[in-house]
Amino acid sequence: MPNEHAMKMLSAHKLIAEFTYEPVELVKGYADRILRIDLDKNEIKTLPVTQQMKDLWIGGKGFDLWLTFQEINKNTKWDSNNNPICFSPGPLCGTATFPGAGKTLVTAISPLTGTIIDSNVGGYFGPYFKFAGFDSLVVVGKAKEDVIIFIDKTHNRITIETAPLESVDAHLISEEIPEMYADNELDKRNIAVVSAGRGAEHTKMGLLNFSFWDWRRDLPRLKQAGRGGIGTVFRDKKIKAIVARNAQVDPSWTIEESKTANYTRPLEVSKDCCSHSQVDEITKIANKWENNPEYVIEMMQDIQQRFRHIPESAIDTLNKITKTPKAHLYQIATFYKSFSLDQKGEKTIQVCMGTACHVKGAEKLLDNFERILKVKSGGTTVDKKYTLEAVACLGACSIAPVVKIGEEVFGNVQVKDCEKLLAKSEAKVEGK
Amino acid sequence: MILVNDRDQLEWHEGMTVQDILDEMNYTYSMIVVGLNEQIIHEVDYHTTLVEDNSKVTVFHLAHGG
Amino acid sequence: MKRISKEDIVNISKRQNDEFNKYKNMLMVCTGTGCVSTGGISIRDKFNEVLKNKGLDSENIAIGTGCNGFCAVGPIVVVQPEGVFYQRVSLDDVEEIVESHVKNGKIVERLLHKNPVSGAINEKIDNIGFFTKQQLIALRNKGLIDPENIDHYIARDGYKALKKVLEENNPEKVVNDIIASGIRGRGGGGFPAGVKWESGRKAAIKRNEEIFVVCNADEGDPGAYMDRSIIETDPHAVIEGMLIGAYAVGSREGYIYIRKEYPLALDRLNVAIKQAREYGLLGENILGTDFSFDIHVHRGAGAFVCGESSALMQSMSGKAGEPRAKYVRSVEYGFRDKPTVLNNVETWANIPAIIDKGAEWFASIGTGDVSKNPWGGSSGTKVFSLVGDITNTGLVEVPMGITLREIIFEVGGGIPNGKKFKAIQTGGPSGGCIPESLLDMKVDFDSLSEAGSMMGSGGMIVMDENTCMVDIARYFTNFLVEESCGKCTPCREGLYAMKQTLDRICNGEGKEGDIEFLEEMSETIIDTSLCQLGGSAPNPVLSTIRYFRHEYEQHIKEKKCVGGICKSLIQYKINEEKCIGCTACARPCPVNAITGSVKKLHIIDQDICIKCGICREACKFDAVEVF
Amino acid sequence: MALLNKSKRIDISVNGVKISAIENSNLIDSIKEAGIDLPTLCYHKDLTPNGSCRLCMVEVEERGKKKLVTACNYPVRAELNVNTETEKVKRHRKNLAEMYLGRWPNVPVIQEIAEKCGAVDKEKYKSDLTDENPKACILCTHCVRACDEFIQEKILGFAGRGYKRNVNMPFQKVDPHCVGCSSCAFVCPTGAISIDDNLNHPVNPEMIRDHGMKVNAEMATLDPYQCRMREVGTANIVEVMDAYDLLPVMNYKYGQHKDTPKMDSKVMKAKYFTQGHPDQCWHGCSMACAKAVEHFELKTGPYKGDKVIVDGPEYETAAGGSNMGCFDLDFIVEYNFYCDTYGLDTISYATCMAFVMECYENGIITKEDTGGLHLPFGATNDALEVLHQMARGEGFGLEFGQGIKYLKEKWAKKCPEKAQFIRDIGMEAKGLEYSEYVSKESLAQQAGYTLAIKGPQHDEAWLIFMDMVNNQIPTFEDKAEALYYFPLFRTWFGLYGLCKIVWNDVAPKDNSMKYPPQQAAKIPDHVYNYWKFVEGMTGRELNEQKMLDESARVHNLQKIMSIMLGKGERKDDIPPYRAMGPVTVEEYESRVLRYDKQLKDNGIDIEGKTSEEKVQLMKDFRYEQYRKVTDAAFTRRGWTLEGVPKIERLKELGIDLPELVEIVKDKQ
Repeated sequence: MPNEHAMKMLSAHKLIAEFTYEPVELVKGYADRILRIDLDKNEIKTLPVTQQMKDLWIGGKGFDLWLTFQEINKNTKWDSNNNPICFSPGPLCGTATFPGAGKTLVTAISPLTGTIIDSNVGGYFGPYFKFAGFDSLVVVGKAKEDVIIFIDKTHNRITIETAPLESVDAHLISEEIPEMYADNELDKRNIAVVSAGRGAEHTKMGLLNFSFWDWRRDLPRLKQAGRGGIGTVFRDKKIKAIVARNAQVDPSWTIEESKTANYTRPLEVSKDCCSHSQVDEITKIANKWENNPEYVIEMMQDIQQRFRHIPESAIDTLNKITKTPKAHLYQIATFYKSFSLDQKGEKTIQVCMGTACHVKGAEKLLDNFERILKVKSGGTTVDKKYTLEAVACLGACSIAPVVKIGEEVFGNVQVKDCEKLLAKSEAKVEGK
Repeated sequence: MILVNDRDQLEWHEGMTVQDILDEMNYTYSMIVVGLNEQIIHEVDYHTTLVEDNSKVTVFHLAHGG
Repeated sequence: MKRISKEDIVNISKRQNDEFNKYKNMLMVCTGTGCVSTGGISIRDKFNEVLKNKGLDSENIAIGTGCNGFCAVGPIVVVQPEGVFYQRVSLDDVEEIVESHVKNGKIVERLLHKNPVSGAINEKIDNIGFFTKQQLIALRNKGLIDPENIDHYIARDGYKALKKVLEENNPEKVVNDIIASGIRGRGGGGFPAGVKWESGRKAAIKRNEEIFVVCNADEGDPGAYMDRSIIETDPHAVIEGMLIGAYAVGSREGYIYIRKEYPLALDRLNVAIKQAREYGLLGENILGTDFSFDIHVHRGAGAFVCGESSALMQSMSGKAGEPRAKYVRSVEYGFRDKPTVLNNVETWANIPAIIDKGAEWFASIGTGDVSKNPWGGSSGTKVFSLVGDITNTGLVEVPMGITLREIIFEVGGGIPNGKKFKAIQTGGPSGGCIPESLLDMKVDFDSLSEAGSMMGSGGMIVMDENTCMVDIARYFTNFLVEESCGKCTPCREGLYAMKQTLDRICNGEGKEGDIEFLEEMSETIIDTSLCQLGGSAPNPVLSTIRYFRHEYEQHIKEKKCVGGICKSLIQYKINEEKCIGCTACARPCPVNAITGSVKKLHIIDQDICIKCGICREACKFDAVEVF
Repeated sequence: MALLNKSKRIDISVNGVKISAIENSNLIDSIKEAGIDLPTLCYHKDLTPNGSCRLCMVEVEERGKKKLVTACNYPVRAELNVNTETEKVKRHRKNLAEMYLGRWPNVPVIQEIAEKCGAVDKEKYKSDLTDENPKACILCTHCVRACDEFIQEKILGFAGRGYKRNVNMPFQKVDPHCVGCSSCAFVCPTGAISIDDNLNHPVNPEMIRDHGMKVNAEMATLDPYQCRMREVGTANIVEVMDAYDLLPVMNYKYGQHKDTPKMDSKVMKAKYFTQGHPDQCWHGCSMACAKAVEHFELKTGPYKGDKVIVDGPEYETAAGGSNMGCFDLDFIVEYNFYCDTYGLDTISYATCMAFVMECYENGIITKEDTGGLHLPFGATNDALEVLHQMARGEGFGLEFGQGIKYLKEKWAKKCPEKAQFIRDIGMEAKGLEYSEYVSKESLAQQAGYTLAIKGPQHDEAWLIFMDMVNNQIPTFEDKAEALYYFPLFRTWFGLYGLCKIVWNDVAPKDNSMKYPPQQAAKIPDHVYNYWKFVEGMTGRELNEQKMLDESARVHNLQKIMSIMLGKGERKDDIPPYRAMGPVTVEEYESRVLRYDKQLKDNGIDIEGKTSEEKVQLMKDFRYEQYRKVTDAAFTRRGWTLEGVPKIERLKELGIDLPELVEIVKDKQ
């Protein structure tokens, strides 16, 4: 799926180290496992989490400091090989039912202060890394050349790969990597990137950007672990990016089936749904209305006209272009009578059921058409040629009862005329 | 004389309201708790609650920084 | 076409009228939706073709006009300036009309209108019963101009009122004039338009916010099509009305929300807007002043509820048409939460005439006294769509205060096929059925409401004796159950229960207490519904109960449907005297329920018969009767 | 709706009871206040009233006219006479309840309402739509409104019209963008929605959700009246800091500036930040304060002309702008973007640039030192050029990137006569540039900054309002207590993966009325929520003492490691004077009344003294104050006066591990 620019970058990668791990279920917010990566020896291994560690240091900054304490000595400087960068999401991190529970605590010995700097940061890397089955990540040593560390929960695999071609600047690499690794557009939101930037290479003020994919804007967003120069240490270790990929488990959401749910559900998904040509045409229709969200109903009328129904790709495409929520578009598609989720026949036979037509016996006309076409009002003939509809008032009440076939209006229609009208419109179809 | 937060002093004048005190002290922050002689005043009543002379006013700002 | 100035309006009017006067005969061919469906456009083209072939096209011309209103006798051709009215003109009559009338000045008798009651032949349009009682304000240009030619409109004093307003340069005065005219909303609510403009104007100034002007052309009422006809006949009247309204309230942006089911009206509206923009009557610096205003069109997508103002504004914002509580009025927080003045097509079409001829003139027409209080009466005229069991079906514009009897029997030409009048339904799904006993009631906002009905948009459905009032109540309830937006409980659940009850009664399963249950339910639905759709939905049921309670009791107790409509309660039988055995009824019967040999009495097998009515329609001798 | 303190009160009577209602408030609030329990179904106290079930209809007499209105969304705008128990109102309630009973006979919440309204007959409104399911969806719209107002995702919606109306996600499939925040399940009165909880496998998911939802509800209802986090994020305090003379202007010289209105949050909302867009930086956050500027065209640098999305500006970045004397938001957004993508800390960059600019304006450095760049305060373009040089690693940018501590020493050697001035105005401590608050009038905040172990970053303590404005901590002991409590409280969030902003940038509606001011400042309800969050996740019960101890263990560990690295000494905890008081005469005179008074109040004779002499007197006085507060703070923390954790404190905390004791034992 990646475009060729991303494909070129990916193929330039050389695998330096690989480590497959046993997936582990988190228990009460802990995985009881630390991931340690040594870039000097290109060695990836896990460390245990003792109960004492959890009791005394809880997680987050506590784990970072304690893990750092095991790695350094009094002479360790910010650019020493054994200056570890530690990432700890924390036991409550990743919860979606409590606001603001997605933070990760990052530490390292700072090039500015020469002592430990700790920085709290949002973005999706922390939770995704944690749900891969780790409480903390410790990175020591320095790579020979620019590398990417890829923690991939979907394959339970961690790799260190050389990454010569990727950009260093955060807003570019945070887009290149999802483009490179995602299976499809939707999958991009499952990939989070930690990156620094060219400024972090030459100064002591470097920071780390934690990305997340903003699916509404089709762009990566960046949250910063800003203070104290951790980005400088990151680039000094020649790390271009650390990537976490999550097997985003769709939340198992269910609602009790309503008795009227079957009225608002397509009976069968049309075959050419979501094809590229369909999406292009829908995009053109949206552009015709200047992508203005106030005209989504007019857009959907053109879509209904063209495809004779509102396909799923119409809802997705209009949502992407006009920013109107899909739920609102779906309500429109099932609220207004001129839209249908199932494909209508080539021609629509509308029997007017306005008051004047009703008084002039429109109901008998409708029954008659139902008998001829062998389809209930609102239904479409098997050969998809006709859809029979009862509509409220076509505004030609003086020539009631009125029947409209396609675009043509017929007045003072009697039951015996039904066959004739059908035959006439049939002839017109062949005639063209 | 009105004492604000046990420190600043303001001239009292006839018809002085809690809102006048806030304006004079330039306390524009939205997250504040206002006490008038140990009684908490609801936000809607700032500009209708009259303050007698020699009252003690506490204006607590609930901010703890970004 | 270049942008025009105030003076150009006078020049264009003069130039176009000179051109009109150049013609000896102008054949005005009706091309409203009704007449288009019966070939109006091809008739117009054939006239011009024949005139050309006969070399008469320099002094005569055929022009396609909007709807004349008398659709029952379409296609209509009116030869101006004499006003000779030809009806039911077919393509074959074109040669004859040109040859005899245009060329030789001899009127073609057979195509003239015959008064259904008196049998008199009327040559001129003005003395046909259908037209004599009418007074045209909203439809002032019907049959006289080509709706797709702005110059025609200008020739008929078009944009003169706008010019006057811009020259007087006093928006407040315009608002006061509209208040003084006493014009009340033609959409059905009957809210004084001037008062609405005033509160919108004030809200916009007070909050220093932009204000929108909206034309409600959703016309969801079944049986009503005057808005369509006004737009198809005279779109510029609506545009000029909105321009004047916008100037009065200080708006720069206007919207027209038009129904999906009106494609011809939409095309003509777009043509009119395009022409108005080319003339600079829409857009920046109109007629050289600093007043700028433009109109955008939104197309409805099939939802009756979108006729309700707050639902309409939701729909115009690209959302589902769900009304919101009216505790905050849309003149203060309407479209995009900004002040919004919304009026109906017919209201806007009246505005230029009010400004042109003055508020006093308008207030003098109709009933009551609006000088002191705009609610004090119903001034001006109202366009009604007279349809159903009536001879002269069509659009009639009559002054307020005319009686129902005059409309039905003098203008409408009475009930066809010798049937007896039973009831007339006004106000669409929010209205009610009015019995024969109240036919002498004056038609205006307040009297109709007192009678338990409503002015509504102006639909008037006449029903003869072959109508079942319970079925009519069920028809409207079914319609409303389909069209309710479903947001609030009384309307969603209440109407559904009402439909079920009426279905039971019509299927012969009515039981004691059903009527009381309907009344109890109706009170709750009216009092507690969120919007006026629900708030007026029970009116058809309540008014039929009020005036035709006996029919309900018949359906429940005797399982009888005197109107001959409710299928489970009626039987089709063939009358021995009248049946001559021609087998015309047997052949089309879909279930072969009719047996009998040629020339012998035919019998309908009651077990098989599905009461579809095809046999009754096929029989030329009225032998098939309903009991 | 207008801000609360702008609207007035209106007297209304509810069933004869006098109630003083707030103008434009919903009538139901006053009816509840009168102690009347109206039957409601679609009303939810934390959601915008929907007025769809109609059960709350009451009779209202206003301006002489009687009418029936729904209490939940009727705005009180004039004197009202309300009657909730008229015959007609009771009759409608019964009918409406029967309609519900007919459609959903077995749903408990409907049976309750029916009982309350005297509705008994289940058959009356029975139809083919009747749903026997006790957990049926009763179309009360809570879930749809919660998905919109609690979490702004707008995933759930209605489908169908009229009786076909039902609630679902589009095409009745689980929308992949549902973040699983379970707000919909929380507000559903019938249990129609079920969602299983997240991947952390907590001990008690409901406990976590129920307390999280309280904050979501507060954000949905109170944010517009409080910090407007959803509109402008942390930038909401730009104009507040300016109003309280705390906004860093021109290298912390001043606390406010006449141009601040050009860059405050109102402008950001009007012209920069996209509004109405859910900007959370992790799933389920109702605060969603990570605002963004979209389609921003860059005017300088390698990406000039690109239309990019910029994360921020947040408060710190905006205040960095004023600190550099640059009040142009286009510049602030651009330097925000380039700092992010270059991987540079906007705070270090801005505070360092402010220092460079002041040195440049005082002639300490000239164009020779800056590689030809002209860098007085407000030099937006040249400041951006330095940023691009930092990325390219060349020119003055390279040197600038080493930070204030490096530049301070270098330029002090270059102009020894101004060395003290340079050290006074260089806003760094322990090598880290100060974050963007003016601490010079708050002794507690001065200590808060420089006693922070990692360096002057305010996330350990933000005591300015408590100290300078509220005057809550006048004595040294008060300050010491605050310098003990807040560093532990605020860093506690960093142990668990929580964001501190959600703790106190929104507060419960009754917070200020329920607790005495001292307590209300800590927002106790929110702290309790977090204890329940920890208990819901781990099963461990928490209280304030346990919370502080957890934080104190890590705090002391960090201090010990700092000592090990030769950094944690007291001499490193001394602020540059610009952080403590007026360095220049110009600054002194800008607040001369306050300074003269403080000296006189503390018995220092300033009669006939020149401004220079008064500056020096103030300097000595404030450093003495600082020494005293440091002593008190270290003692309260259980540290030696050199700031070394005492061994018995480590024992107390249970972290007297040999490898830790080893580092501190001979520094006691």
